[in-house]
Amino acid sequence: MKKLINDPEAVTTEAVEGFVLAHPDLVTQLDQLVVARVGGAVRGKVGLVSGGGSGHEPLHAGFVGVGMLDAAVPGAMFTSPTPDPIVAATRAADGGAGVLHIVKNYTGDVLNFETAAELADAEDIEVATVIVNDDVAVEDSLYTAGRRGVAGTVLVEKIAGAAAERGDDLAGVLAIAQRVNAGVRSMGVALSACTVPHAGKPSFELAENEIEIGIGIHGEPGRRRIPMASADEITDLLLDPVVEDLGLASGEHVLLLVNGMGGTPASELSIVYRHARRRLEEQGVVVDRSLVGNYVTSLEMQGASVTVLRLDDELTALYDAPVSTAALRWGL
Amino acid sequence: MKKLINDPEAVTTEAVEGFVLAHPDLVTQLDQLVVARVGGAVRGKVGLVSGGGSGHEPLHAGFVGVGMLDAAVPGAMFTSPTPDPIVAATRAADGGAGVLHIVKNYTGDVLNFETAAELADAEDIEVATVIVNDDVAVEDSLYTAGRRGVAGTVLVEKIAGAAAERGDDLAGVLAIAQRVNAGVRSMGVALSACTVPHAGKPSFELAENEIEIGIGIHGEPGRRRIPMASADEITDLLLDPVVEDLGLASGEHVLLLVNGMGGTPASELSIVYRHARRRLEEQGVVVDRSLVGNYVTSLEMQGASVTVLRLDDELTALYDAPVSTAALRWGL
Amino acid sequence: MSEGALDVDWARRFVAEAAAVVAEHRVELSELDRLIGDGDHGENLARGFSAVTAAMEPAEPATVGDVLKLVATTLMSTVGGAAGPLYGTAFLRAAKVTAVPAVDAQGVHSLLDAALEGVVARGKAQVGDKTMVDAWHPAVEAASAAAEAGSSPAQVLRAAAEAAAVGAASTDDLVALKGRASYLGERSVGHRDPGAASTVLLLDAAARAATDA
Amino acid sequence: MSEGALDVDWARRFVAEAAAVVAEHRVELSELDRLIGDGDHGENLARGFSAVTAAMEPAEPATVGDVLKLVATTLMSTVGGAAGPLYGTAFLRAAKVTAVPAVDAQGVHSLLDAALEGVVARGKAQVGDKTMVDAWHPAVEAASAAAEAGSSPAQVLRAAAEAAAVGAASTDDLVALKGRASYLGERSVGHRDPGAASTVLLLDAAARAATDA
Ligand SMILES: Nc1ncnc2c1ncn2[C@@H]1O[C@H](COP(=O)(O)OP(=O)(O)O)[C@@H](O)[C@H]1O
Ligand SMILES: Nc1ncnc2c1ncn2[C@@H]1O[C@H](COP(=O)(O)OP(=O)(O)O)[C@@H](O)[C@H]1O
Ligand SMILES: [Mg+2]
Ligand SMILES: [Mg+2]
Ligand SMILES: [Mg+2]
Ligand SMILES: [Mg+2]
Repeated sequence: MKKLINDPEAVTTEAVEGFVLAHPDLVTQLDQLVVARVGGAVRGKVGLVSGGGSGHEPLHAGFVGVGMLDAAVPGAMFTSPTPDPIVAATRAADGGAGVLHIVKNYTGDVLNFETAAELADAEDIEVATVIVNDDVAVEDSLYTAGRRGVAGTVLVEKIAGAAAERGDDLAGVLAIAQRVNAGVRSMGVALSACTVPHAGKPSFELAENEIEIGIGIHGEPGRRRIPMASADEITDLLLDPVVEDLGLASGEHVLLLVNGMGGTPASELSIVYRHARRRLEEQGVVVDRSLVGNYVTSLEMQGASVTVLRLDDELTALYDAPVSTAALRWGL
Repeated sequence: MKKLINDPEAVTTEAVEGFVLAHPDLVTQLDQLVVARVGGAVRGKVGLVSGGGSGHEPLHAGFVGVGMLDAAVPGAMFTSPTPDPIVAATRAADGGAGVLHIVKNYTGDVLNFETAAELADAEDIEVATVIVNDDVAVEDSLYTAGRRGVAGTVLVEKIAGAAAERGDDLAGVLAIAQRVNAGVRSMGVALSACTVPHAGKPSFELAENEIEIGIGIHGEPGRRRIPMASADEITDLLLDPVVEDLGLASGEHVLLLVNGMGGTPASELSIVYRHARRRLEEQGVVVDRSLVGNYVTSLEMQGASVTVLRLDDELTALYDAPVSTAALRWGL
Repeated sequence: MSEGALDVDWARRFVAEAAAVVAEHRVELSELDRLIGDGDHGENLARGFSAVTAAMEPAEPATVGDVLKLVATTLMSTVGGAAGPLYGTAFLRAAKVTAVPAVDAQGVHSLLDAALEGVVARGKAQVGDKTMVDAWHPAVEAASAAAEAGSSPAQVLRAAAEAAAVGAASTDDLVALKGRASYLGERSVGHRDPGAASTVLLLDAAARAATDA
Repeated sequence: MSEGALDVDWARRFVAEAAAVVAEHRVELSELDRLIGDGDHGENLARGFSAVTAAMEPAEPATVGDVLKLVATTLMSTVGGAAGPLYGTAFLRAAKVTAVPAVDAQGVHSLLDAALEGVVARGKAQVGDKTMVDAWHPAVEAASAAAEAGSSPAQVLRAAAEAAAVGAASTDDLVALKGRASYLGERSVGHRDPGAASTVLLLDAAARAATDA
C-alpha cells in the first residue's frame, strides 16, 4: 500500500484541514469535524446537512456551498460519523426554517443521523430526513438492509439544495429530495479494490481477469464476480438493471451520471458515458443533462457507476440552478 | 491491465466522442479529432489552441470553452497530434485576430505545432506560440531537450484565455502567456506507473516501497527513485525545488496548484496541499489562490504534482475572470 | 445483596478487560469485517474503547449503571458506523436497569436482556439475520436459565459468554439479512459476523472480570 | 542510368519491406521506448506505415521521389510525436533529391544525406545525443565511402544499413541529450535509442529491397 498520507489515523482530519484551507471562499471548519458553508446559516432558508464515512471525496464536503449543502459531516474512513458532529452541523445549518438530513441508506448512517435528529429536536431544531437508496445492485430489499445510497446522493443534494435556495419550506425541500430519490437508480463496477489506510491491504482480492459487479462505495465486494469484459458490455450490465428498475419508457427525459470510483482515468468514464448514452437513445430515452467525473468515490478504486435520474421540468430547472461548491459549480 | 475500454486502438476516439456528447453546451467535434468551442470562433477575439497526446484528461479538451481554449487537439495516447488536425483547430479558432498555440515543451509537440503554424501561416492565419516548460525536475536544460511542460499548462491556458476574452491582441495574449510561463514551476511524484492501453503493461516497475520523484506526464520514469516516505516529506521534495527555482521571496503572492496524476484519491491531494500551503506560509509566501484536483493526468497513475505560480494583480484578476469549461468553471 | 454480587469495581474491571481485549483483537475483527463488510469493525471498537478508558479515568461512578452509562455515551460519540449506535444503545439500556451499587444473578440477566432489547430496538434484526443479535440472544437465554438455576452472577456471565460463542459460530453458515453483509447475499455464507464476534469478546471480558473478583 | 540503378519499383518494394518490418518489430520498438521514453515509438511507426501502405495502393509514382514524398506526407500526417516530423522531414528532403526515375550509387548517397539533413534541421541533435542521428550519421558516411569506392546502389545501401546498426548499438552507452530520454539523465544509459533502432530497420529494408531487384 502506497499512499500520500502521513499517519493512517490522521488521514481524515488532515484531508479535511487541507480541503478547507484550499477553499476559504466556500467553506469553513467548525470545532468538530464539520465543514460548513462560509458565512454561516442563511436566515429563513432550509438548511441541508449530509455526511457519512470519509473516502468518498468530493462527497460530501466538496458539495458544501451556495445551492447545495450548508454543512457536511465527514466520519472516519468509510465509517458513519457519530451523532455529536451531526448535531453541530445541524445547528450550523439551521437558519430557522429547519434542516434536511440527507442520509445514505447504511445501517450506521441511518442510526447515527437518527440519534442526531432526536438530539437536534431536543434543541428545537426541526429536522426532516431523506434516506437515499439508489443502488439497484441490492436486488431484493426484503432480504437485505435495503438498497444502498450511492452516486445518486449527489443529485439529491444538488436538486434539494436548489429547492432550499429558491425558498421552499422544509416539507417542500423534503418532497423534492424524495422525488429525486424515487427517480434515481445506480449500479457500479470495480476493476480493482481500494485499500483503507489503517487496514493496509485491499478490501477484496480480484484476479487479473475478474471484475466485481454491483459494488457499493465502501470497498465492499459486489454481488457477483465476472470475467473482465469490454467497456460496452460492462456498461450494459450496469445500465440495463437501472433502466429496468426505473421502468423507463421511450420519450422520457433523464439525467445520465457516469461516476468514477476514484482511480479511473477520465477517458474511460467518457467511453462508458458514450455507450450508456447511445443505449438510452436507442431506447428512445432523451438524455437532457449529463455529469461525468469523480463525484462519489471509494478512495483509489478503479471502476465506475452509472446513474440515471428521471427528469421533469421542475427537477431540470432545479438542477440547472446556480451552484457554487468545490466539486460542482455553475452559474456563479 | 484492466481498463474500461473496448479496443486499445479506439480509446482516444471513443473517449473524445463521449466527452463531446456529454458537453453539448460547451463543445463540438470537428471532422478531425478536434474539439472546438460550440458556436465557433469569436469574431475579433484571439483564438487559443492547445493539444498534445491523449491520456492527460481533462487536459486539453476539458478546458475548451468561454474564457479558456477555443479548440483542443487530442493526439494518440501520449503522442503529439500531427499537423493536420492542429491546422484544422487553428482555423476553427481564428476569429480574425490570430491564434495562440499553447504547446508543452516536448520534441514531438513542438515539431508538430511548428509545422502546423507554418501551414496556418500559408492560409494567412497569424499564429503565435508559447512553449510551456514548467517542470523543474528537468534540472539542467543545457543537457536535455529543455524543461518539460506539465501541470502549469492549465494556468497558462486559463490566464491567457482570460486575456483573449478581455480583448487583448495576439501580441498581448502571447505576452501574458509568456509571463505565466515565466512565473510557474512544477514538480511531480509517482507512487505507481500507468499503463498505456496498447502497451498493456506498466510504463515502469516500482517496488512496493519505492516512488519515482521528478516524473513527467507520459508515464516516463522520473529523475530518481527513492524509498516511500510520508506525504509531508514527499511534498517537501516537490515544493522545495519549485520555490527555489522560482526564487520566491517572503511577501510574494502565489497560486498553489496540487494536481493529481489520475489515480490518487482527492483526500490525499488535500493532505499534500495542506503541507505545501503551510510550508509556503512559513516562508512568508501568501497563497492567494488554490486549485486542488485532477487537471493534468497520466491515465490511472497514482501520484501528484505541486505547482506554484507567482501572482500579481493582473494575473490574479485574469485567473478570477469567468470561465466555463468542462473541468474548470466559475462565474458563468 | 446476595452472594458474589457484581459491584462498581467489577464494572470498572469489565471495562478495562473489554478495552484490552478489543485492542488485542482489533485487526482480527476488522479482517472479519473486510470479508463481508467494510473492514472497519475492529478499528471502530478500538477507537471507542480507548476513548472509554480515557473517560473512565477521572470518573467516580456510584453505581454499576453509572459505569455502563459512561461506556454508552462514549461509544455513541466515538465509534460511529452501525456498531456505535447499537452497542451504545445496548449499554444505555443496560445502565437503566443497573442504577444500583451492585447486581445479583437476576440483575445480570436483566442487564443482558436490556442490552439485547436495545440492540433490537435500534437495529430491528432477528435471530438468524447474521448480526450481533445472534450472539446476544442465546447469551440472554443462557443467562436467564443460569439465574433461574441459582448460579452466581459470575456463573451467569460465564454461561452467557459461552452461549454467545456458540451463537456467533452459528453465524458462519447464515446468509446475512441485515447490515452491510446483507448486500453480499449468498456470498456472506462461510464467514463469521464481526459484531457477533465482538459481542463474544465483550461478554467474555465481563465474565472474566467477575471471576477475578 | 548506371548499373543496378534503383527505380520506382525498388522504392515500392522498399516501402512494402519497411511496413512489414515495422509491423514485425512494433512491440520491440515500443518496449525500447518504454524503458527510456513513453513507450509509443513502435505504435507510432506502425500506424504511420500502415497508412503509407494504404496510400501507396492507388498511387502511380513516376519517380523515386514521388514514392518518398508520399511516404513523407503520410508519415507526417499519421505518426505524430517526435518521430512523425523527423521521419517525415527526412523522407521529404530525400524526395527532393530523387525526382528522377532511378538513382545510382551517388544518388543513394545524396538521398541518405538529404534525409539526415532533414532530421538535423528539425531536431537539432548532434552525433552522441542518443537519437536517430546516431544511426543516420554513420550510415551517410558509409554510403559516401561506398559510393566513392564504386559500389553498386545496393551495396551502398547495405553499407549504410550496417553502419547504422553499429551507430544504433553505440547509443546503448550514451546519456541522452535530446528527446524524451534526455529527461532521464544518467538513467538513460544502458538502453538503446528506439529511433536509432527503427532507423536501422528502415535502412535494412531499403537494402533488402535493392538486393531483391
Ligand atoms: N440491523 C442490525 N442489527 C444488529 N446488528 C447489526 C445490524 N447491522 C449491523 N449490525 C452489526 O454491526 C456489525 C458491523 O459493525 P461496524 O463494522 O462497526 O459498522 P459498519 O457496518 O457501519 O461498518 C455487524 O457485524 C453486525 O453484527
Ligand atoms: N531532437 C531530436 N533529434 C533527432 N531525433 C530525435 C529527437 N528527439 C527525439 N528523437 C528520436 O525520436 C525517437 C522517439 O520517437 P517517438 O517515441 O515516436 O516520439 P515521442 O518521443 O514523441 O514519443 C527517439 O528515440 C529519437 O531517436
Ligand atoms: Mg463502516
Ligand atoms: Mg510519445
Ligand atoms: Mg464495518
Ligand atoms: Mg515515444
